[in-house]
Amino acid sequence: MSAPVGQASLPAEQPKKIRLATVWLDGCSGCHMSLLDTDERLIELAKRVTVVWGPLVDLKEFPAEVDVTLVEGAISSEEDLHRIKMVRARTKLLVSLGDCAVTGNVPAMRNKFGASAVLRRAYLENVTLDPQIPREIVPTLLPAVRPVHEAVPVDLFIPGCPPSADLIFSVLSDLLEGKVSNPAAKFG
Amino acid sequence: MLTYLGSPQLPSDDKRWKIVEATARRHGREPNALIETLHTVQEAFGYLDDIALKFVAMTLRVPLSLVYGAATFYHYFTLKPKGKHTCVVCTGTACYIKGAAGLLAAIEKTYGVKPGETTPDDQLSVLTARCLGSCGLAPAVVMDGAVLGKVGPEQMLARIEKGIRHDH
Amino acid sequence: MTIEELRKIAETEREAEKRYQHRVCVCTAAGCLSSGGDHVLDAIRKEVAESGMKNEVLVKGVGCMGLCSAGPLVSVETEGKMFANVTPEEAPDVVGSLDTGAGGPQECPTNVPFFERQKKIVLENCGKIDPERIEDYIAHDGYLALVHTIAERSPQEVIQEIIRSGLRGRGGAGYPTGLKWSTVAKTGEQEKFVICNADEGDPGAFMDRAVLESDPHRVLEGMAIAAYAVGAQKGFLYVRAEYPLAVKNLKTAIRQADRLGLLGNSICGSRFSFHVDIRLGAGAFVCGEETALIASIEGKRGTPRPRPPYPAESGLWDSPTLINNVETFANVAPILRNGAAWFAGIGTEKSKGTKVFALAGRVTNTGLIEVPMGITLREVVNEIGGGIPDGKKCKAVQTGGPSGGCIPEKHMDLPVDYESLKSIGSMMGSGGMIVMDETSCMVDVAKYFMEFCMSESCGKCIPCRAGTQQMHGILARITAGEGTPADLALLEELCDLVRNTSLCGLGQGAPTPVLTTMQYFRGEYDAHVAGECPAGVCAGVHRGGEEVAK
Amino acid sequence: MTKSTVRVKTLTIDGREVGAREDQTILDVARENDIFIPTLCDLPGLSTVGACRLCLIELKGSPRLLPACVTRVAEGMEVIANSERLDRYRHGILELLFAERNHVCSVCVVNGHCDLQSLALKLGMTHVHFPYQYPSLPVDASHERFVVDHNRCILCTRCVRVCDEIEGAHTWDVMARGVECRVITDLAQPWGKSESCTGCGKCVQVCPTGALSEKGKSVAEMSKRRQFLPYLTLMREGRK
Repeated sequence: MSAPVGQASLPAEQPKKIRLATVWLDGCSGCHMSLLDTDERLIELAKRVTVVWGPLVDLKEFPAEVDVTLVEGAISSEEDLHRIKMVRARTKLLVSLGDCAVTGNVPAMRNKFGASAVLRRAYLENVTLDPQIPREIVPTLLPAVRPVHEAVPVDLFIPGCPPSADLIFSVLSDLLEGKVSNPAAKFG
Repeated sequence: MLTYLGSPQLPSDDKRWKIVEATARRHGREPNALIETLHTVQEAFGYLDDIALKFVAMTLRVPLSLVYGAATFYHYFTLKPKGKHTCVVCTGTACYIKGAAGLLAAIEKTYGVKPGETTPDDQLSVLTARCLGSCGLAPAVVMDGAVLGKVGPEQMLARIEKGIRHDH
Repeated sequence: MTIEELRKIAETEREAEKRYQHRVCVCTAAGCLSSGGDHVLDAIRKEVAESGMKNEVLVKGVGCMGLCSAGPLVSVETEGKMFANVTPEEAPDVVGSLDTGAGGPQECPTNVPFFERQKKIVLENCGKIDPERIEDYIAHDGYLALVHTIAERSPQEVIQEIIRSGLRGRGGAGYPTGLKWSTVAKTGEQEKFVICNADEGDPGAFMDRAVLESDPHRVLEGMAIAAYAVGAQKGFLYVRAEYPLAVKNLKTAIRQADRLGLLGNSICGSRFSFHVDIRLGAGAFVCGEETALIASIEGKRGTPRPRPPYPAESGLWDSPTLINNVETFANVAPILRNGAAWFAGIGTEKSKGTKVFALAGRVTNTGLIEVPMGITLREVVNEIGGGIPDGKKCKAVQTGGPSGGCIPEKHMDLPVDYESLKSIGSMMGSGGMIVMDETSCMVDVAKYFMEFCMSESCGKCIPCRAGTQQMHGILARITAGEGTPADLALLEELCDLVRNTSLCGLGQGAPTPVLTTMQYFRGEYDAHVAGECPAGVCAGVHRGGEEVAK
Repeated sequence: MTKSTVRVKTLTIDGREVGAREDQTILDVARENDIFIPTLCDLPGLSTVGACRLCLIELKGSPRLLPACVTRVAEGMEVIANSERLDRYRHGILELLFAERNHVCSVCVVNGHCDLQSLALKLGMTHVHFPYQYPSLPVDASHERFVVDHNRCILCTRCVRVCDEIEGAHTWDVMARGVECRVITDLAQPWGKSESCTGCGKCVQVCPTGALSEKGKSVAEMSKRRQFLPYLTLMREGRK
């Protein structure tokens, strides 16, 4: 189910910039906020990494040959599953960022009831005007929400809801130095 | 609260409570008689309801939660009344190797009940037994107390149907 | 009761039997009972009465004769004949055969390996005596050992004799019985208990049931001798409520022994008193574990507690308690009667005596057998068991129940003893022996046992409670055709975790069926992951590309 | 001068030589000497049950791992309380606990004050590699002051023991068996309907997780108050 940690390694030569991607699946974007909370240290990071994909990167397709991808959010829909498989295939080192990616967290609370019960509640029972379950354009929900490592092998885990900016920065700094170590961090 | 001391009143004038009390008395109303007394209740009433559990708790001076915990720990005890007929499918190893799962599937398909359940019309309860000790007759089924050995799904279903129809 | 009085009862009983020209025994133990043994008994009794032979023919309801697959069985002791699959309608044929020497119903040859390869100590009276009559037991040397012991031996001498015999616990783990007794004896002068563990819970095992139903006094005698040896005054028989016939026969036996002064106060006029009570189990496999069994007798949830302290030091109501299982106690009287050297002469170096097995599954002769330790599995399956029916091949033999393992065909020449079975990852267990042929899927078998352990887990400790659930989930995925190679690694990891960290034997043993099937039938696991169930058992997994319907 | 009747034993834990009274457990001694052994079901002042298996240690000469909370010290014992193997098992057990029910730290009342959560942090658990089971479990808020959320219960039975041993009410116990186990009040009725509950709240305070909590507390607002327990136990001993 899970991959042995630390299998992947980063290129050692310094001059070349690390190709970093961030992915936002089923989560609240709080982990991305926390990444932005690294504030002025972002400038330092920017000297050493190229952000090749992310919520604010205007590209049509997830690029090939990404060094590090941070994944926020759990796997909730068919689309999430499709995307994470594609991301995994194009990424050397995949990082689960935050509790939703690591444990399923809040999105996975629906597993107790099942997807259809939750859809019924949200779109039929609690709606007064034209109640209907949306079926077009929006991706189909999976029967159960799963953490990322239950769908694809994950190399590194950063728990927290959200993980603190300091923690994210220290993990990224370690990675830039070629070190892969699972950080001690609390869930929640 | 002296009213709680001494032995509690019988829940009703149903004579079966006297049998229950006799078991408790025979064991000196000691807490360790809990399981023996629950056996007597189940034998007399067929199942254990809240009234019975409370009575046993008070009689033997065993906390309510402990009585409930024990009653639900042991699978021999049931807290729900059984149907008019019971069909026990043995799921011992020998019976499993020889097709007990197929028998259960056939029952579920025909009557829509899984082990431990009773049909909505209260006609049939389906149970499983860990081992009836009749491994020589595997797979074995007990329909209303009668053992059917080396039985196939059709034969078993016919016997169940016969048992249920017999009443009507 | 003196030795003379006991001998007199035996003599009178034997004389009474001798007066009959013919003795017909009908098996009414659970196995034959479920195929109508009681009706056969009634029919034969009626036939004898109607043909005016009441004074020539003795008709006895007896216990298990062993060959359950051919039941109901009727044996004519006086002529050494046995009839198989007897129906009530055949009663006249049985009775007719007595005087005329006519053929009678389908005869069951007794000069075959099934009977000849066995060695009966524990089962020596089973199928011969009427379990509801103490006199019949006494006529077969019953209670001789107890009366002699009380009159002539010190408790220390009894323990020494048991130690010298090499008897080991028949409940599964094989702890030396004499050593256990001496630990309890050494705890000094205080209240002590003797418990007989008759909560036979392994699916596919019915050895204890047969002994309790067919020869209950033997167990009581063993318990009384043990109580004398360790200094206990009170005993409990913890029997499954699912064994109503055993409970009934035991109750009768206790009453009879009480009446004759073989149990109760001042047994045989000595200072030794021993009272036995029955406690009913209520359907919890874990209560076979000593400390859980004790909790259950105390009227609580049957959850085990960590050992030490062992029950021998602190058991029932914190008093020193000796717990042995039915078969262990059943061996005691013959050992004291015949001597430790006699017993130690049977079996192998480290495993003495015999072992009773419930032989079942894909084998021609199913039933109850007793064999000397050291016999090979192949002899048991092919000779006693008569091989595999329908021209199929033997694939594995499962011993030790849910805590035991699946032994592959290639290890069938292994001798049956505690150490050998352990050396290949299985265990002796209490005596279930299930034969499997090529139509059995080993992954499915592993799932079956895991389902058993999961629903029998008491829930107290986490590894057993949640670990068995996880393992069952993985096995269910694999047998549903959704398994991955990573699942197999996870399964192995869980086996290691649950085996080493669980509180009691249930959890510690739960991974064994998985571990042995993974060790010996790894190919089947790999095949399932690749989408094929070689035995064609698992629905959802393809066989040779075609969907196999369950 | 009176001669002390309690004998002293010498043993080693993780290579360190330590002295102990003969009536102490390995866990007692380890705690006195600041040697870390993880626990969850154990709580000083309550009886020990050896159920959570986190305190398993290796003992030289013993083929089995032993729970430190119930194993008494003996002369010359060589205890290994921390090793790669024990670490692996402790991780495994902890992960089984997290996967068994629905622990969602981020929305839990005791976030930041939870024994289970802090142990995961202390042992460096970064994720659960066993599949989550997601059972469907109820929340009972029928009591006027307290809530029981079975999604967060780890069945350590601290509540059962404190209610029985200290309060003397035995309102709590465990029903069913295996994965079906659940803590119950009286005949598994809603807590608010319990006749025997005195409302003392000791169960809430000893609960290691957010399974038992006070009403009106939001995420991370509930912390547990346990100083009464050693106090009550001590005072009881004084009365004996």
